[in-house]
Amino acid sequence: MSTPALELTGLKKSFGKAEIIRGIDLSIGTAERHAIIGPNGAGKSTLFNLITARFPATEGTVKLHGEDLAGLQPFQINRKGLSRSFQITNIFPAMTVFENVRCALLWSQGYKYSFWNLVNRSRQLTEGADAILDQINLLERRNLPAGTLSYAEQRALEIGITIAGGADVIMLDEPTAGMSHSETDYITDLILKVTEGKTLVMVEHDMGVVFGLADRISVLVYGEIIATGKPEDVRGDPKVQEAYLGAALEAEH
Amino acid sequence: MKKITKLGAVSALSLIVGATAAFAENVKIAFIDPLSGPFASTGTNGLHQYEFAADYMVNQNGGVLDGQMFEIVPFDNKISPKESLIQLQVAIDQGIRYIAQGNSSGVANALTEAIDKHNRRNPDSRVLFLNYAAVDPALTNDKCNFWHFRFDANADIKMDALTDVMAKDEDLKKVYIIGQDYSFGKAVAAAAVDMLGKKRPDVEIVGNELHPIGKVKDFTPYSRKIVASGADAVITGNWGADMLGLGKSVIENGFEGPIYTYYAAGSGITAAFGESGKDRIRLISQGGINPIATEEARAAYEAFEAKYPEGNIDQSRIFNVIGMLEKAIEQAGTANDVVAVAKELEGMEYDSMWGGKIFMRPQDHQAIQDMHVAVHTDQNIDFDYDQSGFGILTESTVEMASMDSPTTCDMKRP
Amino acid sequence: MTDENLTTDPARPAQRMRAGSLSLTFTPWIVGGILLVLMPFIFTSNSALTIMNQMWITVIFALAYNMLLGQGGMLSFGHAVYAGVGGFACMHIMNASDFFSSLPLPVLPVFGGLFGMGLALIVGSFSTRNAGTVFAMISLGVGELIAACSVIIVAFFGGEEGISGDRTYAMPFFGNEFLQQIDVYYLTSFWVLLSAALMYLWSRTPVGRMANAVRDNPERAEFLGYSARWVRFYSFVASGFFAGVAGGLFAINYEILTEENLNTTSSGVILLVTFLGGVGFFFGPIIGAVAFTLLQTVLSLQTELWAFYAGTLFVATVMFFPGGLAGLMMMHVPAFRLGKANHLIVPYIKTLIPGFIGILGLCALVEMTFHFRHAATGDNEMTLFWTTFDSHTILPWIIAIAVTAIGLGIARATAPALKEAWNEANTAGGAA
Amino acid sequence: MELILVNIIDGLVTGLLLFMLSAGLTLIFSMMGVLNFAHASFYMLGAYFAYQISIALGFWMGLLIAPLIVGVLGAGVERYGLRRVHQYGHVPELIFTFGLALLIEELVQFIWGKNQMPYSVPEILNFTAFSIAGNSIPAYKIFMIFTSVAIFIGLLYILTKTRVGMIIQAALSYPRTVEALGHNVPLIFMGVFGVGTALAGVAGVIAGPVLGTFPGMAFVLGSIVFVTIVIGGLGSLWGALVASLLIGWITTFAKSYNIQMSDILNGIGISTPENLSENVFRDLWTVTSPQIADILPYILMVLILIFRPAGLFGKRHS
Repeated sequence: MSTPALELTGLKKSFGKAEIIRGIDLSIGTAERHAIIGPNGAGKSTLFNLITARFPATEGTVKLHGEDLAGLQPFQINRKGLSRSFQITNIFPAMTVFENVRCALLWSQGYKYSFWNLVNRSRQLTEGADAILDQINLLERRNLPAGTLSYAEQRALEIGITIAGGADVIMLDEPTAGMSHSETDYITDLILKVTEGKTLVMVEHDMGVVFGLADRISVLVYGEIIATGKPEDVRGDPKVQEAYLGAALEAEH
Repeated sequence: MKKITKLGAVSALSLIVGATAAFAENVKIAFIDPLSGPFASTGTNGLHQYEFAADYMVNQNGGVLDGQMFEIVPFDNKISPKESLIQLQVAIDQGIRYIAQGNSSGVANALTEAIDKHNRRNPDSRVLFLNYAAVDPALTNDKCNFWHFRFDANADIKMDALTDVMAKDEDLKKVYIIGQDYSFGKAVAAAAVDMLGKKRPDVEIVGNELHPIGKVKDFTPYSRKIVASGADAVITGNWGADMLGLGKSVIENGFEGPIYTYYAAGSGITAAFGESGKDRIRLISQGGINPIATEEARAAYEAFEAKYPEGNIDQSRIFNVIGMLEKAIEQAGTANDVVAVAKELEGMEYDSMWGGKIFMRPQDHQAIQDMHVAVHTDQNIDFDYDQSGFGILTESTVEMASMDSPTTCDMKRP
Repeated sequence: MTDENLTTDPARPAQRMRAGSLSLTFTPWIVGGILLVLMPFIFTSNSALTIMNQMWITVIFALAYNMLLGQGGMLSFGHAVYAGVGGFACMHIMNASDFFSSLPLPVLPVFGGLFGMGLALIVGSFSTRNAGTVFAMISLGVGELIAACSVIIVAFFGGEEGISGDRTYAMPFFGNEFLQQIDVYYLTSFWVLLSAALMYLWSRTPVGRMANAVRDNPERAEFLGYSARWVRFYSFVASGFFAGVAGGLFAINYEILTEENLNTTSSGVILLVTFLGGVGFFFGPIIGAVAFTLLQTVLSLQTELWAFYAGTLFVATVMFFPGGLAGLMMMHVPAFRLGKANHLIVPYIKTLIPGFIGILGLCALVEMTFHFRHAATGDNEMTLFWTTFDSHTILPWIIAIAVTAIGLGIARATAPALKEAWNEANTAGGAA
Repeated sequence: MELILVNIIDGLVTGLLLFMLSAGLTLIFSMMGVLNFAHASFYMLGAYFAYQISIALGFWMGLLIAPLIVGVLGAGVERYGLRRVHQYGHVPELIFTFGLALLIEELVQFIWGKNQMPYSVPEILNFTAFSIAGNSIPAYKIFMIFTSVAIFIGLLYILTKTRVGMIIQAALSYPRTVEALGHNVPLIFMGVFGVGTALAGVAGVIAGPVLGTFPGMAFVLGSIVFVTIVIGGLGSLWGALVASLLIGWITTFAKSYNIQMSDILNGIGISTPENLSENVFRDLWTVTSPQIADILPYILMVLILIFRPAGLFGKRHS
């Protein structure tokens, strides 16, 4: 079997005495779309933050393509091909939509901290950013300040920024939170389109999105994964039914 | 966008530059000193004395030469060397040929060098520098030049006179020297150590230290050291708030001896010391105020008080500046040829209304004059400072102090 | 101008960004250059040249400062030390006669820049780890330390009297020894144009763009592969370089550097200048530098109270126009775009002119009060706006109060109309 | 030995005075996130108002009334100035207070002129309380110590034992929640700002007679107050107290003992270079502790910020 894109072993995190993540082992294969679900407070966002080194882990390892990420800063992890979005919209509101995407392209196109290149002069950058904008259907909003976009558009932009750098592992934190049905559909299609051939890890509450998108699902309850598997298997798992899904499914109908 | 801002600049610039042409017939003296900011009171008081002296001594008597009036043109340098140089340039452009400045040796240093360079580079618009209060010895030694004249005694001369008086005090055994941490404070300390050592080798210097200038909030720790050292007298070159803070703190914390100092009169300091400083503060000064030297001086002071009830004549040498400049212009027969005027100033002997003679030493352009040591008191005070009832009373006089003191000045004349 | 795509102020969102055609990109620089060349023909006096030199130096310094504040979101309370240290280094080079006599003077500011940059490298290595209060306080501490050192370490800083030199000992530059103010003016002008252009270009580079990104959202920037700390560090170092260039030009202009080039007052002033001009726009600090230099140098010739007016202006700017003067100007861009700016002219005249007169009246009252309180007894005459009168009689007071009341009253009465006109000019057509 | 005791008392006075300023500042900061640059200006206003009142009504009325006026002014500044600027963000707020500090200094000069005011210690306290080895301790200093300690205890009591204090403490950390519970948070802000500035006013009233009442008095003290609360940890009252005393003692002792850098360097085994006057580092060798006493707090602050950015008692990263 090939190296998994992302592999977590014995991951734990405590804040003071409270243990939020209690030992997680999870392996996500290349080009897999993996959803993490679970009730509120289960630690899904914390898990995301541990993987991307926003918080340091108390114990355990995170491996990206077999490489241990321990001790790396978020920006170093990003450079290794892992990119994430945030639960709360996290864009550069004062910059234009175009600039938001262009900033996301800079590192991957090798500009680093250079001060001898002019960003306007690079056709590659402009075209690259426009291509992304095209993908996320924001080309018409190109020159507006990102802060003036509608909520759904900002979420789309957030996804655009996340994928722009060409990372092959994409992590999305509740991409459809707070959206109407039509907006949700729009974002779901968008995610499907832009993560083609990439590894996707997402936290999501909306079961429609989850079952529509995910190849595999992990259920996180109280800092532990109680089940991992194909959507239909998870759906049928009695433990999951008991802990979470039943209630959620009931609520949906 | 730039265009708009620059247009704004254009109009504002033309305002100042345009307003400069008139009044060519007056002899204009640029007064470049702080008129705003923390040192503004000293500067403003100096300006009043200049304006008064020019009116009282020259203009009321029909001016100089064929009726040219002295006009004092104030420039606010905010005690900044940079601003001083800008204002110097503005003054020169206005056709002013005489620059008066006194507050801060740092500014004086900047000005004297700039004037030297300017006069070398622009022989058509040379100016003279009338330094009336900056006392860094270097200005008439290593950094001297032909254009600079100092009407105040320099720090060394003052210390020479001060130590002459101190040396006569038989009870003096231990002395504490404290000053601000910069060139002047260091010069005072060095001069005190040197001269006391020569005049009274038996006197022990029990402390010699510097504190940051203008930054000390509370002088108590320094006072403690002074008291603990058992000193009989304190010597300091402090001025402004540092003088007041040090003096008050030393007295408050149990020091009993005299404080010998340079600048502790007027500008609110006399009033603030009041009773607590009585007979304790002794300062070196020129010009007899109490008792007043001459009836002419009494009349002048009374006229000044009538005009500026809140002001003090605490820099009587300003009258000497005006008087000597007037005399030099009369003798040279011109106010525009500053080289001729400077040559008349060199070696001039002038009878001051504040008593004694002023001799402008030609080799370094340092004025030699009588120095007094005066005491802060409210007894026998005709002319008090700060309307406080307190003033300074002359106790002893050193005539023509440091007449033969050496100088390292290598004067280059044009 | 194409500068507007540099809009970085969160309070004033960006305007449309145009794909800058060459002619548009170069036009402001060419116009600026021509103006710089022409200025001395309009203002021939040396003092005007001196003041303009001071302006250009402040322009460079303020632009450098805005690389931190406006573009990088770093508030520094001690930026004068980088300019100062650059200047002191240049002064020492001037005094190293062997080396200096083989160096053309126009090159000297480069050394100032390098030394400013060197210091920024050292300080930046620990101060840029955090933005916000931590950065601000470190900058304050380091600023105070170095300023205090200036009187302690006499060997380098020359104590309170500073160090001086003579620029004319440099290698003649095409026969020019920079004896006259006009020569120095062109040298300074060359540098202001070059530095401004370089700083503008910097803002268009990847690291310059990321400085904006880090300012707005350091966390997101980290997840785009950029270390917020290093982005801040590079901005800081570059800012130190240009501050040092300003210091070098100061050395050439004044031929003396003193403690005041380093102290916290100078650091505070540059913050004032930059904010007054507007931190959100590239050209904001230019306006601020010009306006402030005029206030400081020209207004202080007219009134003792200049600092009072400057302070009032500053507080009013922060309270009512946080975008600064530049922000005020750029507010009008949408109206221009809509071709409706001309609708504003009449309401503006109706409100601003009475308002201006009212404010002048207020200033007159302030001046008269000040004169009444602080002038010498018997010295009752004062001159204001080219009229001389007696401040101790009632008539001038009545006139001043009346002018103030009427002026401000009319302004107040016409303000709603202006507001309406403003809304009208900015809404129609629906475009942003 | 006696001198050490004297220095401890002197340092205590300095430290407690600093504390009265920093206590208000740190409260204001922790509540609103505003580093109030004009804080020392309110201290100056306190001294000037008290001077003006003391002419007419005597020192004690000055002590009573002046802080009230300063507090009302402070509250006004919060209500009509800061609150307006608040919407633009923290940097404009900071810059606003910076400009306000300049403006207040100019205003004071406008009204009172540029000279030092003859504001002095009241007659009743103008005697020597006791002497230690020839060093007199003025009664006024004892009075200063008692006043500041009383204020500290009062403040601590209000903050920890009263309902108002509870609300304030809660509003420090969770302004939104407190607002949702029906408390008028803007009013609390205004009140805290007023009280903070009034405390600065008290400090001005009692420090004016000993440290001088002049337009530069705010500037002299201005940045050191920041240093204090940054060292103590932004928002921590105890931190402010500890840092104030620390600074008071460090500066007092550094000024009292002439320790030369060369002594220290020799002590750790580096010998003084020959031809010191030629040496590039000559100025470093001859530095004495009184010379650098007043910049020691800045050094301390920079070190603390590098190694412990939250300050001694601070909990959060700003």
